[in-house]
Amino acid sequence: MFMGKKSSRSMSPLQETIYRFSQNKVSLIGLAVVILLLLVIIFGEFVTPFENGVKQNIRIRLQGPSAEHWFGTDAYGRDIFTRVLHGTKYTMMIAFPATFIAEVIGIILGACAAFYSRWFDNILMRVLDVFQAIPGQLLALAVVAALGGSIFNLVIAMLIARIPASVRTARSIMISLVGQEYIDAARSYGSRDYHLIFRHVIPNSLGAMIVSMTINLSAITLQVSSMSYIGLGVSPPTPEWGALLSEAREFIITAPHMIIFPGIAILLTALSFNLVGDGLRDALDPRLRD
Amino acid sequence: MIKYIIRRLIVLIPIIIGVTLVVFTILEMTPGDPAKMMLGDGATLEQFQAFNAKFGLDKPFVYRFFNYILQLFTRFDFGTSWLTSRPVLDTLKARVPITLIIAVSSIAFASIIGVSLGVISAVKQYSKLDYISRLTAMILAAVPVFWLGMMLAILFALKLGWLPSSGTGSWKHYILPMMTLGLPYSARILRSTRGYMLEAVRQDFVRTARSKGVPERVVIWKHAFLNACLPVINTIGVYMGGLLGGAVVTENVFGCNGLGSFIINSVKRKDIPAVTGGTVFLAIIFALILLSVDILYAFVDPRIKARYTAKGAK
Amino acid sequence: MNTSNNMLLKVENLQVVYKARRETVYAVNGVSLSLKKGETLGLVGETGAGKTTTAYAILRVLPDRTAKVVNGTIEFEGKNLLEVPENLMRHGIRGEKIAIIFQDPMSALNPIMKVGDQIAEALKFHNKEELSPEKIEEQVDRTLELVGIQKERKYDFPHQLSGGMKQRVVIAIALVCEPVLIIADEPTTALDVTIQAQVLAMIDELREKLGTAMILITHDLGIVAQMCDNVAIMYAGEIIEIGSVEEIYSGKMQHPYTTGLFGSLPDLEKKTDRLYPIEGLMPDPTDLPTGCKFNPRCPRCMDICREVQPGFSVEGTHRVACHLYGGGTGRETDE
Amino acid sequence: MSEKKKPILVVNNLKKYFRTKKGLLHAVDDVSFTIDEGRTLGVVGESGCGKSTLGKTILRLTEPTGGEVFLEGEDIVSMNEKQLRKTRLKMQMIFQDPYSSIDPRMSVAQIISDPLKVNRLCGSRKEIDDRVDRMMDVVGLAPRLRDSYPHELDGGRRQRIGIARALALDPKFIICDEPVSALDVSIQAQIINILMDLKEEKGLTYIFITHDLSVVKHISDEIAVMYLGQCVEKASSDELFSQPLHPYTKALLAAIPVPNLSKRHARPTVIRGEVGNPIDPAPGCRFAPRCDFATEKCVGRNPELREVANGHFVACLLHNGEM
Repeated sequence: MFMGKKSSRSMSPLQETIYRFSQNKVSLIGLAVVILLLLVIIFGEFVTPFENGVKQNIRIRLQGPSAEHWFGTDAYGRDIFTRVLHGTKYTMMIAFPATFIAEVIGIILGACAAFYSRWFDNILMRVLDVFQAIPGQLLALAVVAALGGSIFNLVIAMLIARIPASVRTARSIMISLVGQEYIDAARSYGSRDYHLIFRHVIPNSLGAMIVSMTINLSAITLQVSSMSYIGLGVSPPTPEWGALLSEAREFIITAPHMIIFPGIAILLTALSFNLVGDGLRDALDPRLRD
Repeated sequence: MIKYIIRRLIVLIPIIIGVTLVVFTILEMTPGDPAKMMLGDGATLEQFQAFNAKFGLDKPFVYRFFNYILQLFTRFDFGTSWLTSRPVLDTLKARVPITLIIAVSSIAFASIIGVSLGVISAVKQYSKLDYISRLTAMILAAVPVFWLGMMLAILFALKLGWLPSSGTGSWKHYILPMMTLGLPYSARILRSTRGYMLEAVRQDFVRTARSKGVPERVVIWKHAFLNACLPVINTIGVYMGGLLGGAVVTENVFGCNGLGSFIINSVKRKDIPAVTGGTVFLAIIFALILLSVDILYAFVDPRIKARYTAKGAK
Repeated sequence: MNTSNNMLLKVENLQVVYKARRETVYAVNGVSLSLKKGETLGLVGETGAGKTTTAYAILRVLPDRTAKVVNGTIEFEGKNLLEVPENLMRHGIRGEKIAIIFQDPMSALNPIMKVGDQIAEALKFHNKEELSPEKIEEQVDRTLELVGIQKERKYDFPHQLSGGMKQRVVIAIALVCEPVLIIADEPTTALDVTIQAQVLAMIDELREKLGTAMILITHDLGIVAQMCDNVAIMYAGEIIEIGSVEEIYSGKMQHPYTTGLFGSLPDLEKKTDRLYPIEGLMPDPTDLPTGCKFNPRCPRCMDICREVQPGFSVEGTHRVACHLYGGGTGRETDE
Repeated sequence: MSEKKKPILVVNNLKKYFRTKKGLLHAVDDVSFTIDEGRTLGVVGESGCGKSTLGKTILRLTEPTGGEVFLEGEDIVSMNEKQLRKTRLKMQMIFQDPYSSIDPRMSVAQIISDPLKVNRLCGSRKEIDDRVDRMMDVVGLAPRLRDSYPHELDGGRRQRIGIARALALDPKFIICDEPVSALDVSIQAQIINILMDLKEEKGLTYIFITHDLSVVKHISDEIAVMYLGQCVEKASSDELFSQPLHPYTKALLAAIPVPNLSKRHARPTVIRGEVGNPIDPAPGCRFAPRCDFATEKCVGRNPELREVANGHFVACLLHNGEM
């Protein structure tokens, strides 16, 4: 049961995780979609030039899906497929940096809280309590209200909205790691604090942090689009998904295709981040599976 | 227990002050002169000065902040709207019930569906039902709330004509917002309930119950579920924050004049006191909900109750 | 061992496997043992020997998705438990006739239920004599006092009790229906040595008073010497030696594994310079060696041991599965 | 053994209190002892008696509340970080849980070489590799396991890694904190043999912390019995087992189940009650509530640990002439 495999080569925990992840078909699909999205950002221009999504043609306005316009056209006769495709980068441009920075800040503050416990941890927790008393969506709204709805400001808004959760997650992971006996052991043979942090705590926390990152990516995707939808994020005519839906509102009866496709794009993106996250969590800790 | 509640209420005070500080600071960064924004360029210098004096804008930030806190705690005053010059609280009073109805009904909806399906899904792990409900939950958890709202509106209001698609006239108006907000959270609750249940059924004391010859139904509900309840309640409490945020958007979709649409409109019109008041008020509601979750927790778990009473005695 | 009139439990050739995704764990590989009324059998072995799996199989509380009994019979009071339908198992046997004491009192009790209710629960579901609620309460009080806890403490929750008291409650749960057989799965491993002594003394006393038979699962040869009439030593899912305590502890016709177990223990009475442990490790239960399962670690391993699984050599009630004592009929190995 | 009586470790009035919600927990309360070079001091006691905290406090893995610890004449308690790191080269620890005490993300070779790397002790890679190979050989780990990861190994092998890691710095003094209590009997005996061989070969000094009396008797020269944070009796191993004086020691000894039939069904004298916890303890003998010989004199004043025979110390009024 706890005996090692008799495989000729031993696998490091990282290799083992990758192996287990690769055995999980559903998560692989999620990963494939995420990779596809990244490819779309890079090569989207070759699939359908951005120009198609900008040029207006009143004669073909509000047409349903056809061979020429896969997702139909909008109120100005613009090709929705092109707009959705190029919309990918706005979501990603906000979600990736915001998540990454939030995670890094989480790791730094979490490590500090775990190591220089008591007073730093106490202060951190009180500050987190305050931030978490405001629903994230509202916090983001307030930031956008103050700064305005540019992409850069949205990154900041998402950061402020997500940091409390990231820090809290990182903190609990780090504290449980610092409680492990191997940290005591490392200290007993002369490791300095930075040894402990960089050789033991951070490498051991990365798996869980990446899982929390994918969850954040999914949450931010949803949040950014809803901000744009209510008119407080990226605003039309920029083809951000939420903004597309905001434009589509008045045509809810006459042209439902304008609503369906951007919505599916958001759904698929959020879903695949979640799938990757779930797959990673299972791969990191196989006990959770059954 | 009462002592504990009072103590928790006292702890709320610094949190409310902190929340106010955060909101105040963020909104302070708004560029431009508020008086100019509100009165337009055509107003006279006297009008500007009168506006600034009336809303205390001629005073420094720190003074305004402490004044706000003082007014908030002594007179329950959430400031005065720049636009209407009426107390923000008056508007809040009219709008908060709508938001509360939406939030409470959707969390109830989400909990009932999520918890019951979660338990069944865990007990019948790897069955068809488990598979289907997990798949549905997976998708629902990734659906953007406002989009789901639009889709539901298309289906139930526009195509089938069963329910009104906007407004707040009758109970029927609340069904679509409830489903819109509730469905994604029922999915999340299902997922965590299932997880905690799977953990619970593997506990030693569940095996003890089985070895006593207790019927499986009792083992699942009385032993496993009641124990899994604790983390589930906690999760639901945490989701309340997201749900209140989601209510803001949902109100926008269905044109309900609740707290959410008030905040959004105020943001768009740069009515800073209204935004501050609305946000702080929502944070207070959220904090009270979390407090009640904690108290509920104590009722389910004797260990936690014991901790509170022991502390209270000291 | 054949006087069947007071025979209580007879396990024959029990085999249990766990099926994981790609592996099959051979947990119990043909265990046979028997127990008379009022007798105590010690089931001794190290981690992974299959002791607990055997016990769970008898009570049929194995995890049903992964574990499977592939062969064998478990005869209890004349019925084969493996064929009894689940509802009869629950109504007539589990908790009523056969009860189990689990290892870890910290996790074996439901943390949000009063201990009195947990004790009463079994009584309520096995209420053949249609006891009134008051009578059930009385029985709970009596059982609590039996295990040395004041009856007022039945209103306590588990977290209000100390470790030793929790284990007493676990024992009370097992005793409350007055079962004829108790399976005690390492009942004192989680306890401190002075508390262990208290609990063991109490179990011994109660068992004698109530005439209950007991299977005591343990890894501690000291506890066995103190508590048991018969001993079965398990290794890699098999019983490799079984007999009365006197026979096993005499050291005559001893299985090399048993010798190794005794050699691993420091002697309290005389100063020993070195211990004589068994070298090597437990075999991988998904890939057991052919022949005698102990052969890779055995200091007296012979050629035949690697190929042929030894049968039992019998001397009185003492049976040893080892080629050294050659008498047994060699079984061809399964693999 | 007694010809070279050179104390390597002197502990004076060591105290470690923890602040808890219920009050001040006296985990280690005024413990003093001396260990001579090449000897083994066994520390026994039940859970919660502070024996593990004692080990960690000596190494300053938790800061002591009071007292002094001298390793070869240098006071560890008053050292700064840098001095402490230097001193720890001489003094290592083997931990109880072979699962949580080694970093799961490091390979066997990395774990064993980590002490050398963080202290920058070996210059070349080759030197480090050689040392790792030697250490693995010493503790009986097959060379093919060099690049294995802990999750592939069983408890016994993991504990060997822990020992190899402690030995990597070539310390003089090792604190063994229940190194075998998580292991099966046969594996436990293997590990004990390794530890005893090492002591012989390298002239190591051990503090051996355990709850298992038969193990402690086997491995120790001297034994200290702890109860609720205090040392209640200390004597040479043979003396303690043949002439136990403190009622608690007697009870502990009586409670061991002996693996032979001589004491069969002779019900041992069982002491009543359970171990409490030393939160804000009142002065007085902490064992008194469970002691059959306790009188009112036992309450109100801590019994001193006094030498009653050559090298035999006991903290009980029954034996220091006051009763």
